[in-house]
Amino acid sequence: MIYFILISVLLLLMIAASVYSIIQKDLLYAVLATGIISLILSILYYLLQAPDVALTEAAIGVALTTIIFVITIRNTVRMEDESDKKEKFKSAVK
Amino acid sequence: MDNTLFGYLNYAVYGTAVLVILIGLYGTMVKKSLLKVVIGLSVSDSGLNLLIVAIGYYKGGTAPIFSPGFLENFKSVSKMVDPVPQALVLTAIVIGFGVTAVALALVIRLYRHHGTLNIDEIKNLKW
Amino acid sequence: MEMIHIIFLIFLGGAVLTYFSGKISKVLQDIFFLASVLVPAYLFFAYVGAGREATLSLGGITLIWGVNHFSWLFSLIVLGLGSMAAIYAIGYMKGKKRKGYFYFNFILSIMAMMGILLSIDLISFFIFWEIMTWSSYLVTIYNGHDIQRIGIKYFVFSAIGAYAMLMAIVIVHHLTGSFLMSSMINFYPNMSLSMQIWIPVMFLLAFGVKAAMMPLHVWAPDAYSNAPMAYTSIFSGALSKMGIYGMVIVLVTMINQIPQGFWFREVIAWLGGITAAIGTLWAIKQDDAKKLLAYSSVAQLGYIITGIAIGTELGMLAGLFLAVMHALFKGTLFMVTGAIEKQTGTTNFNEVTGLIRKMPWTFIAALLSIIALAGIPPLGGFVGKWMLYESLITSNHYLLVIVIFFSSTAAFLYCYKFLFGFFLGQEEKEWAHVKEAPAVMVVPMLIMAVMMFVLGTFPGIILKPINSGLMDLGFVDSFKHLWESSVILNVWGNHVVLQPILYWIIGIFVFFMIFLTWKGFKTTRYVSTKDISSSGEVPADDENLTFSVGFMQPFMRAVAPAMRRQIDKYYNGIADGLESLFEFIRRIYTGNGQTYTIYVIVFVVIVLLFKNILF
Amino acid sequence: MKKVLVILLLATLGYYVAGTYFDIGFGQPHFIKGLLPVKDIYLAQTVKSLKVSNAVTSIVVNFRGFDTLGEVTVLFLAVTALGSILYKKMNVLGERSVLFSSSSIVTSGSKLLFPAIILLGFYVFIHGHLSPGGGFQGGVIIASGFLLMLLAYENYSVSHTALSVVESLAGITFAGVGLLGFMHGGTFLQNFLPTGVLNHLFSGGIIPIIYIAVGFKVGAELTGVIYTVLHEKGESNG
Amino acid sequence: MVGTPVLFIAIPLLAAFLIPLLGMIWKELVRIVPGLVLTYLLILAVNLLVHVLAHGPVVEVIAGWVPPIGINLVFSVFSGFLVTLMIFLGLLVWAYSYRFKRNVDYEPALKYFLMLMMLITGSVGIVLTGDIFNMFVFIEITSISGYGLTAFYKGRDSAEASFKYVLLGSVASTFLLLAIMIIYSQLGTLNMADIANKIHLMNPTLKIVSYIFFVTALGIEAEIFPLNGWAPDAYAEAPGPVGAAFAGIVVKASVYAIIRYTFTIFDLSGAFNFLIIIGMITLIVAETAAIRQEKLKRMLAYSSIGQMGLVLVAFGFGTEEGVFAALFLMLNHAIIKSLLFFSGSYLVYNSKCKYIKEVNGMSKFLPVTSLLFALGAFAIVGLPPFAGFWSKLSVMTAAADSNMILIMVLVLMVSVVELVYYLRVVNRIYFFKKETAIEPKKPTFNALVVMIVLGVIILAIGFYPDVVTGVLHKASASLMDKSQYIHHVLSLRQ
Repeated sequence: MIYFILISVLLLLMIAASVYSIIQKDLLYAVLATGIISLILSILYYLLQAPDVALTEAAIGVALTTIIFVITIRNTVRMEDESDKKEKFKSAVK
Repeated sequence: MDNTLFGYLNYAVYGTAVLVILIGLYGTMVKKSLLKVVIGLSVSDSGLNLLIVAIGYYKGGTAPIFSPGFLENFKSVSKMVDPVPQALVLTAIVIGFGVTAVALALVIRLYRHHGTLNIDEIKNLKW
Repeated sequence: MEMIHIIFLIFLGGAVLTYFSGKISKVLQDIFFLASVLVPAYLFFAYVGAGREATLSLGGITLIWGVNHFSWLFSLIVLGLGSMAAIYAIGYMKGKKRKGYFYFNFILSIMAMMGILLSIDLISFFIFWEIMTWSSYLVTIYNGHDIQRIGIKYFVFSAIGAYAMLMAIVIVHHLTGSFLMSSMINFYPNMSLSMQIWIPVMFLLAFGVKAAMMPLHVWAPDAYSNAPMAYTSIFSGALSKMGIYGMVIVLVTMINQIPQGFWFREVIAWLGGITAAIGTLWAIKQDDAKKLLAYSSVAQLGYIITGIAIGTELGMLAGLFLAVMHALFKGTLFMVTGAIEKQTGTTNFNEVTGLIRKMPWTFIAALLSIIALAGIPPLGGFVGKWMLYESLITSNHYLLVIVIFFSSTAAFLYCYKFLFGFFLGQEEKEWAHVKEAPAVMVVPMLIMAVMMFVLGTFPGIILKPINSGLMDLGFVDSFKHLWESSVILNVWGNHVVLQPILYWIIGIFVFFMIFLTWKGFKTTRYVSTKDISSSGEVPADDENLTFSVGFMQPFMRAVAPAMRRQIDKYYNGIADGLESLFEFIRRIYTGNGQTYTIYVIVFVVIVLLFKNILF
Repeated sequence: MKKVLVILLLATLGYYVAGTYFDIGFGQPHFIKGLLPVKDIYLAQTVKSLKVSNAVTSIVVNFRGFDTLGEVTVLFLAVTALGSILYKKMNVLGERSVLFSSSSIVTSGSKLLFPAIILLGFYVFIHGHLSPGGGFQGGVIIASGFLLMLLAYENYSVSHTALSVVESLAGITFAGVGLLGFMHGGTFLQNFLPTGVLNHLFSGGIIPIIYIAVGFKVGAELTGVIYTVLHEKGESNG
Repeated sequence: MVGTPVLFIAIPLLAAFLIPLLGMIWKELVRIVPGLVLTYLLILAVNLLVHVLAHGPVVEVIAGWVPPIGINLVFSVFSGFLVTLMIFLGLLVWAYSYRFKRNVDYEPALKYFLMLMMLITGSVGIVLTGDIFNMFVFIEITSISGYGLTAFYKGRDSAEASFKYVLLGSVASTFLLLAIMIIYSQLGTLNMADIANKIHLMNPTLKIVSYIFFVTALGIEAEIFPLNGWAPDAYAEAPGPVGAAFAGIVVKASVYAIIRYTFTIFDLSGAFNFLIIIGMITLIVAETAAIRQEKLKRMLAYSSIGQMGLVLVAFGFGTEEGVFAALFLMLNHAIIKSLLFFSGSYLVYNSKCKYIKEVNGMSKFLPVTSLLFALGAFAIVGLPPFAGFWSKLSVMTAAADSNMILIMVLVLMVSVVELVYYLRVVNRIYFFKKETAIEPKKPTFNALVVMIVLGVIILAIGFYPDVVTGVLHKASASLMDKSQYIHHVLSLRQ
């Protein structure tokens, strides 16, 4: 029962995160959402008795993919509509 | 966990996986920003991987690892989940990462070249 | 290694050698060129007779070559005219650029035509047909003038024809399991009716294009006039005869075997008649000798097509006799035009006049071939036309006779224009320096002029081979007694004694010539075109008062309604429409990667939706 | 308009894909009855002839080792392609992107964590045949260790040559071990070492060797990827 | 000892890992080693092909696990022929581009030759492998090399082309994995022969859906019409020899994959007609799009797509003659289109946009290159006596024997279109005045040699097609014999 609820909640979260990552105009948050998808995925993999895959997904999906996305955003633009190109990542973080 | 609930999981897991794939594809096909396109690809990859792992799962199965004592306790391997999809997914994840990296590098170069990420403005090659 | 192999090897090796020897020496190139045309011609007539066969196995298909009387007749045209044109070409091409290119394609064209004639199986027929097409195409675009239109038009029509033929060939192969012509012919009566109709139609499409049959003729005027004249003489004289050759085979061996063949023959005969009429009208309108001769060729091929399509023995003989004669006189006329072009640099009647004293030998050749063309006795054209009328009347094609008669009378107009425009009329100062063409060009023309005379006076010389050729095709020879050297019978059995009439006509002609010359030398005052006094006004310098300007205006006004509809325009409309369609198709590739992704999904979804139908 | 069309298309596609997979069924035995799926053979042979505890490892490295060889090649190629795409002629290494300036807590923390992460990575791929994890996972962990250092220290640098050498040597080890399988008339990637005892560190024949090579290779490659991308200072219209 | 098929993969991979090290020793080695590897592979391939022609297919198991447990490589006459062709072309591409990049730095040269070698290896792997997931891996190897090579030049819009390729390539791998998992979830195996043996047990709906996904995924690589948006861009923007490699090697491999799925693995009766339909649409759209192109390489790309459509049509006849014709077409297309890409890229070498009008009058400056381009153009439109004619003839014969009159009409009509645009370009080369101030670039010696070799092959096949027809007949017979394939793979014992 708990297993069921856990999985259902994770699945719902995953859908929500993926929708968020697509509709979010701020690419940085969208990328973070994909990181969250990966995180949820790796928990799901663990629940589905795939520890190897869970490890890989956690390392690659959460850490590496997210970071190269972030670097790319840093090198290009942060907002999707690009109306205000001046607003860049650096100013947002500081 | 009873069978009815597990029956729902059939729809929940596969449905979610397919839905995530489709959401990713939607982002790829509709969003104007190149980065969004790549994000869409990455999202749909996630859904796909979930789908593959889900195929290998058996109700009440254990991870395919013969930890000490496993054989003594269970005597049979039929209680294990299918390791093959897991192996395939390992490969798929790594390959997906490689492709994503290449795509992002291309995004950086396109931005350098065009000064924008809007896919409608990057159409020098057509017809 | 049969002699046929050797002949083809000489052609092929000669072509390559000629092309590359130009890098060493121009004279060597000329020698190689002549050798690679004349040597195979000699070898062919000396050593290859009917019944000799040579085979070559390529890609699992056996190619068979051999000769029968019918193909021997056409070989005569090809190699005879080819040799003459080759000698002529030496003079014509002197000092021109891309000589090697021209020679290479010239030799390949001759080889391809010989290959077509010698082919016994359909595949080698098709191969040589295509080689002929592209080699002639390459010469057509030799000038580089307007080639994207003219050259492509020629090739597209040829390709459509050739591909139709290819389809027919593979269907025949499917039906009979063999590529041999004989098996196709033997199997033909057993085919289903639709195949019995479609296979000849597809073959005739190919042959009709090459024979410039309406409505497939639109390429011909441009292509004929655009190629170098040395080549056009074989282009119009021999290459178009390949279409006739194929048509005769299809008509005799296939269409005549089915009852529906009658309608086939009617349609083709009528198409030929209309071609003749239209070609003549357009020829009259031209101011350029090349164009004029090109349209005239189309018209003459119309007669030939009509003759062979009538299907009676006499009609067939008339068509083939005209084919031989056409090769001779049209070859000569194109050579004449080439000589004038070589010497003056232009072929426009409005510019060149009064060359008779500058180029007398050329004039004689032109005069004789014009007489032949117009169908005036004693030269060959007369005999052919006579036979054509005879056959049309005896087969009750009275309406067609009127059409043919109209066009052959109208042909006088352009013949006159050609002769007068170039040779007679006032002399221009501009052309005072013009000399007679070099001997290497004049001699072939004169030889052919003499041939015309001989064949016109003694038609039996060539009618005999034609007859035996038709017998080889399986044509019933009911006119065996008809041929003495110059005696022709009509169907009612009355002798039409040609010779007395001919001698009379020759006598009058010779007398007339002597009279004219004598009188001319005595009293003629040579004036330039500007040396006139029209109401005391001195014509301006830039005013073109040449004889030929506005020569045919009244006549053209009379026939203008008939010429308003040009088939060319319809084809151009189709081509433009297609190009815009293609432009639209090109826009499918929008350049947006997302659109392409959507295409992928659309594809998947469509296939998924129709999966029950598809799989 | 376009969005509606796309959603309709995707809905149709989703209907078919989901329908197909619903048919397959989740958590139930879905193989056609009467067939012997290869996974049963894999599970049996993992213990019986390879003496490897982790069935995923045995599949990835031995049964389907060829896939893995291809996979590390894909990563290798991705690094190559990345370098080729972002290659700049004038200054071989672009200016380093600085994501954020780290406080001293972060830097010292990273310094402390780095050896631990690297050690974890080594542990993971050395024990790949015994426990969850293996070459990929270990390699990725090592790469994330380097990532941490690269993020925390602006001047931290990895020798490109060293990465390339490690990568190449690891690759050669993999392919070379595979070719050594031809000894004794065997086949490519065939085990030629004694397999040892189940659940011992030195068991599984060549599997640990290959997995270690894969670990080094993946670690080096992923570090290379991050390193290359990180040295791609943003400059618009450059 | 004739060698084993696994060396086709292992040796290039080993070399690929070695090359960066070797480059540190002597920089020229990064150019030389791929050539040596390809030469060795060519020798190996010819050797094996001769052996296979005499003794039947060689099935190589990997890691000692017989199929269906392990991965296996199958070197039958069919796959062996394609492998030999690909490696031969790869060697030519290598030789052609040996000094192509001499003026740029060491690093790009290293990457160029590395990726080129892996492009070839990946394609060879696709053809050789007997395992559907392994094929996915090789497709990815090929694709990633392709992405890198497409984006190789900085000065052009190559990144854009490459991005489109990545986009569609990712979609392709999504569909491929979906399809593979459907098969696996039903049959529990990934081995082709084993799948082919058991496919009749599968639920038809699942079977059809997975087939559709396979064709979609592979069709993206094989440039089937609605899926080929990436192809013209990639061909046009990639370096010239890479365009030839795409046309001659990558697409061949993908078509092979489609054919293997259709002929051997799946037993769907409608699949052949499906191939004809998509092939026909591809042929028509691509060839008609080509006629209005303004850029030379784009035109060649569309022409290449169209030819592959024709290949699919020929395969779709489903008869041995059809397969023979398709193989002949593939061979001719590989050789001729490579020649066109090679010579064409010199004709527009120094121009930025590669417009067709920029080839005007190049015959005076580049006589041999122009002549070879003209030869290639004549050959590819199927004029006798050049190589293209025989394949066109065999396609027509096969079509007639399958009673596909409409297909014949359409194919021939499209051929006319093809004729028009090729002749227009040739006319421009020879008869137009050179327009702009673009400096023609003389081909390097090795490029010239490669082009002449290709030209000689075209003439040789044209004048004496028997040099290849024997192998082609055996290859087509080996593809048609499905049960023999299954038997050869599954009869292996430990």
